[in-house]
Amino acid sequence: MSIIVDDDTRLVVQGLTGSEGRFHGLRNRAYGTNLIAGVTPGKGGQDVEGVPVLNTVAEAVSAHGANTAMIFVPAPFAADAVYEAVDAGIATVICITEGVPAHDMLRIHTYVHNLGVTLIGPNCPGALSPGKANVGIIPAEIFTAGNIGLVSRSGTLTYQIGHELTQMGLGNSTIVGIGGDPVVGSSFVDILAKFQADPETEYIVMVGEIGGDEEEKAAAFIEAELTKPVVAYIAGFTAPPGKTMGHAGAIISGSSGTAAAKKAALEAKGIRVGTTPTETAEIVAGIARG
Amino acid sequence: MSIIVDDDTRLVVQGLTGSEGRFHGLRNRAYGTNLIAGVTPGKGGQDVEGVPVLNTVAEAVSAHGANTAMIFVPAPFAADAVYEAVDAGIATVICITEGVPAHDMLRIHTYVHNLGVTLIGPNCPGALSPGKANVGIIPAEIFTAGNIGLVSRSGTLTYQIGHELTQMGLGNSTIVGIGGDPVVGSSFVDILAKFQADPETEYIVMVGEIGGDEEEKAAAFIEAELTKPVVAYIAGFTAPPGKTMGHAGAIISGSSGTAAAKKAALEAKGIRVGTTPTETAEIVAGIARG
Amino acid sequence: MDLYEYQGKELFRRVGIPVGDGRLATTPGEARQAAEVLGGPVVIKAQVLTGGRGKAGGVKLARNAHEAEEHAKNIIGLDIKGHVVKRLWVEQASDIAKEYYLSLTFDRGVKKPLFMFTTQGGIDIEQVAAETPDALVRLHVDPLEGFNPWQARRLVYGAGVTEPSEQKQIAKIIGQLYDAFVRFDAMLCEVNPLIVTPDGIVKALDSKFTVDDNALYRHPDIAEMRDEDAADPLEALARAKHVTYVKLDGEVGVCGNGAGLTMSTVDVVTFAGGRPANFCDLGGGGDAQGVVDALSVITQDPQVKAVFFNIFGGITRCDEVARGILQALDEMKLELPMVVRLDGTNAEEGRRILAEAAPANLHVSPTMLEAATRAVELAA
Amino acid sequence: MDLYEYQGKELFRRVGIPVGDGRLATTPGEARQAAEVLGGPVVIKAQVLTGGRGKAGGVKLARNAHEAEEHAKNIIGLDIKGHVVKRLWVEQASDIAKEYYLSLTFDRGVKKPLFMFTTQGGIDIEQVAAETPDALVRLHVDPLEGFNPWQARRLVYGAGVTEPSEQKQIAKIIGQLYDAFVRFDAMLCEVNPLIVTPDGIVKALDSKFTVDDNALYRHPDIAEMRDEDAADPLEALARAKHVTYVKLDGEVGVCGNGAGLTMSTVDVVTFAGGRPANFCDLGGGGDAQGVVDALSVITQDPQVKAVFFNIFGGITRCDEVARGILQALDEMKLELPMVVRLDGTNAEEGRRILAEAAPANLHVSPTMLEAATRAVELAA
Repeated sequence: MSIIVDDDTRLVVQGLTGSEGRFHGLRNRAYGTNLIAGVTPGKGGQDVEGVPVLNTVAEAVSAHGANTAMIFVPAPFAADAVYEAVDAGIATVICITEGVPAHDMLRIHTYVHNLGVTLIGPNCPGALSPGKANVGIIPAEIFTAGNIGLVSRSGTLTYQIGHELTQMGLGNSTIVGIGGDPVVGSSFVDILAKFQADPETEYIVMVGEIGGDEEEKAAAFIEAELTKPVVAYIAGFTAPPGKTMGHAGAIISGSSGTAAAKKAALEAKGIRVGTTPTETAEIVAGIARG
Repeated sequence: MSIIVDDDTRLVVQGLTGSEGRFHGLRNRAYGTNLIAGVTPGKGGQDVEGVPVLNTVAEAVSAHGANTAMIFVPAPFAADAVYEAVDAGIATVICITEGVPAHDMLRIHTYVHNLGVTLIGPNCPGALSPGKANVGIIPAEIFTAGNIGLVSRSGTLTYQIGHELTQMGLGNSTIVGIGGDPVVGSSFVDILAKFQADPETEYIVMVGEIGGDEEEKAAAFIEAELTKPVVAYIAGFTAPPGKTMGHAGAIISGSSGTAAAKKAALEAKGIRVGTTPTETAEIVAGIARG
Repeated sequence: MDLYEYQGKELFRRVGIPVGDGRLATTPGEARQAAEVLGGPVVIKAQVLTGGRGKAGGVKLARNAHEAEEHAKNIIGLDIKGHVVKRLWVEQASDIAKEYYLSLTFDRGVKKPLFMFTTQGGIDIEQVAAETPDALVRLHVDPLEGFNPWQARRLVYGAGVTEPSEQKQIAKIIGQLYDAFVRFDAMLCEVNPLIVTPDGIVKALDSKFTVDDNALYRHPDIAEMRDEDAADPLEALARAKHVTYVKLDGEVGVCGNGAGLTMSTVDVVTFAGGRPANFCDLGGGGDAQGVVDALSVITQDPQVKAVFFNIFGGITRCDEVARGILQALDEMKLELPMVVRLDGTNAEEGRRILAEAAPANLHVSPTMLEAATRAVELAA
Repeated sequence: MDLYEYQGKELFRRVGIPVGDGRLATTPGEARQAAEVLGGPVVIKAQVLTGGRGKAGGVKLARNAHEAEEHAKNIIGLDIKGHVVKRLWVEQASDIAKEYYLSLTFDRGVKKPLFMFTTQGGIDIEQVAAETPDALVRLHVDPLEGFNPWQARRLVYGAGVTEPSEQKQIAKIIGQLYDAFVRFDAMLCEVNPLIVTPDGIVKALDSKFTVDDNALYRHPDIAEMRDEDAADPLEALARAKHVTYVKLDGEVGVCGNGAGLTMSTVDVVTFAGGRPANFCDLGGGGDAQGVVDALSVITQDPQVKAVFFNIFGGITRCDEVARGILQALDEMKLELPMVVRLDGTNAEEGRRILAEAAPANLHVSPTMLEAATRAVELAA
């Protein structure tokens, strides 16, 4: 097992004919992901290197058995694409698109939550279960299969930490980038719960950053629900308040959302927090090696 | 036990200061229902024969522990009242108001269904658990406590059948009028499931009428899920198509929604259907007496 | 409340759905003038709240204003399934290359709006559904999600529309139709046919539009569209008196309290061998004046030979109903035989009141079944 | 995107929220003219995208046009927390009987809009929340349910507004504020104070309005409200070059790819004893030209003494970044010391390219930590 994506993933890419959708869709296929179709309205009947292109997600579900959708359409059309996937019966939706309006996500968050659909993103690198499936833009070659679940609000920072783990000979069950927007489909808590339930995951690394209170909520959830060891890292200790640090969600508002507060909240629940990516990986390695 | 209303019911009446709300609210209290508050915006601080009137349902919940709301406000304000009750944390909402726009109910139906709230009505007589609580306009004196669950789309027809059962010495666990509008909060299937789970209910009478396909769905559900005997009655065998028979929902559209089709659907699943209220009561009596 | 074609098209126009230019006419002269103003060939269309007007001769093409007037003469006054034509819609004639079907209805079963779309338009949709179900694309909309463009794509691609310009125009119309459905509290919005002209323009050639009666309070402009003259005169009278009344075709007048009980009463009269003359529901209240009003409507039907009052008092008090019956007998000098069955709240008192007055034509029966049998006998 | 008070009030006005009549002025003369047109006493308010302008002398009451001009002279050019006043809002003075507070924000934790309302307005809301939390009514809105009148009642009654006319006016404004929030894709709509005049009229005396940058594409009119001059000049330059750049206050220029890694790099520079000069994120792509643009922004900051490039290649290719760095060094004749750390996609190739060119001021380090330490040393 692993979480979110695995050997059972049957992937449809919404926006497969766009340059990014094509590049990453085919890259995911090359990794071994079962890419079964693409959707681009008006281009039904074409194909992308043998992958059939359809007009609707419904067709990908009914005729091709798609169960996972990856969204690469431009931001103004991303909400529509999420609704289309969810209403077609797709149970796992991974939205890579960045720049999705926050109000669109407010409504979508409530909508998918009510239906029990797993939405990852938007503005996220996707999910990778090494050796099984990669859905998104995570460079799979950095990672190896193993027993560490990795969840992060950031893309490249995840690669940095994953790389350091790999250098230490440690592997991952699944790597999940939940995205850096103010409202994303899955929170740390959602993913931690999945890792807890996944027999292949034995340790968990959580990579947070400034803004919001997801890390604080995760701290409480970890204490209450998780039996597996968790190590955390938080980026943005030196970020000034009121400035958006690249991610729309990475902003300190007033006194809330600081890295120091998040670190304190985690440590108060007995969760170790690394100061740098390197130190974080070292802590994990120490625990994993007993 | 019984369903929907019982000794644990703590009732708040939205619109208690209106003439109907006052009349029936006090009548329910006189029956023994635990009426703990009324809500009329702007009249907070007043009282109705000792029942405190509040400005918001939230106050009835937080300060008085209300768990059930009955709505008597005029139709243009009914949707707002339902949302207020549900969002205040009320788990059982009984909307007596008639004339609620169907589009309001479309949205509300989806909304309450997602939250797992029990909504009865609108345009319904409410629910009565004889000897325990009465929430609505059902004349309680017709009924006695017993082991027959009664669910109906109609008010007076329910009284008629209940009266006939009472004449035969049979009593009811709970009587539920789900309402005669095209979209109501609880369907036959919802209430049948509750009766099935209620240890006090041993037999079930379902009183349907023309329009929609709730009786057909109930037939399938009864066959699949119910172990308790069900007897049905359908009103409107001689109704012409295209005419609304009093209830907004009681209309035959084209060839769908006829009483004959409903009777056939029920009988196909082995459910006995009485031809008149009297015959229906007689069938129930026959079964109940073994 | 059902709207005429021209009224539905007015609502379509408000949300941007393309419709042909036209004028309303109630006389042949107005039809001629309308044709003159519109110019070119026009179609004269009978405005009736029923289907099948084409087959009944209610739709005619006129090449010029003179022909428009001649056709109007023939169509006005035409009886189409019991509806007499009083209004005409004169519209610029459209060349038709393709006929599609688009509707948005209220699916009570699923409790969601339901889109239906097919390229096999112009004919009865139930026929399409029965004969070529695959050609009919059905799609429910989550009312909290509302309309999103994918829904339009699913319909357009699902039905096999291949021309990109058509796809685009129809997708837009689908969104506009949802807008109309929500904005005007519709129970049904149907466009049949949705046409494509030879030069590729998509527009609504007909409209069927039903608005929720319960929501008319927020649409006073639509409420005013109601044509009181189109209804059965007795039903119009009943509406004016706030009585719920449906005309049926028999001899036993039926009056009950509550829709379910009244329907059941109509059934029981039939099972007893009689033919009900009407469905008349006193409703939840039922004070004496309500009873008088109901009787005044029921007895205006010359077919009625006997009246059956079936009352189960809940909120309704039987003594009040009894008083109303006596008051009506007195005021209207009714001599028709009447059978009364009272049960529930204050039934004893009600029966006592009737027994004391004891009019010769009034019969009290103890049960619903006995009362029905008696009423049928008296009407025979 | 934060809006000025007068811009936020324009949006309030569009949804019907009552605001005072006013005019924009950028010179003392315009302030005088505005006061003349408005008549009577006016308030001259500095338009700055920060709080505390009142205490800083940025808000003055003028009894007449002459005073308006004099006040304007003093306020224009005022430095309020680093924001230099260039625009004034001249508004008819309002008599104030009561000051309330109303806001609608985006609660990221709950992922729902959050209303906050208190009768203790006019002061900092965080202070109210801390000192008298019971006086602050908080209410989340389900975004699929949307606004319903009960929400307004809950706020108004919950906060203890007792005057019926006030209750009614405020309830209406609450609904209008929700309308503005959704219609204009706001992240924050704040009215502080929401005043009641001595004759009982409720209106918004100030506005704080933040619009979602990601949604500006659907609000071109709001996007045009952006005051490019108000931003830090380097940040404005960065925006023009589509580089994500935040000015900090140190000597080590930081450039990374991806927000998280760049934030982490800034942290690591600090932990290594240095002071970062900026946060600069190349973003997901990072082609050679992007690197040149980023360096052109970073190096315009005269405080920068060294630059640290921390790249973990994913989509970004390290060879492309290396080429960009060499191109920038060449084009801009940069002599600042630069430390580069490359890992991930094509890192080896990137390091090879840099090693071959081997500019004297360029240092390649194998790990993030070592690179940070080196950059701090070089900037010292």
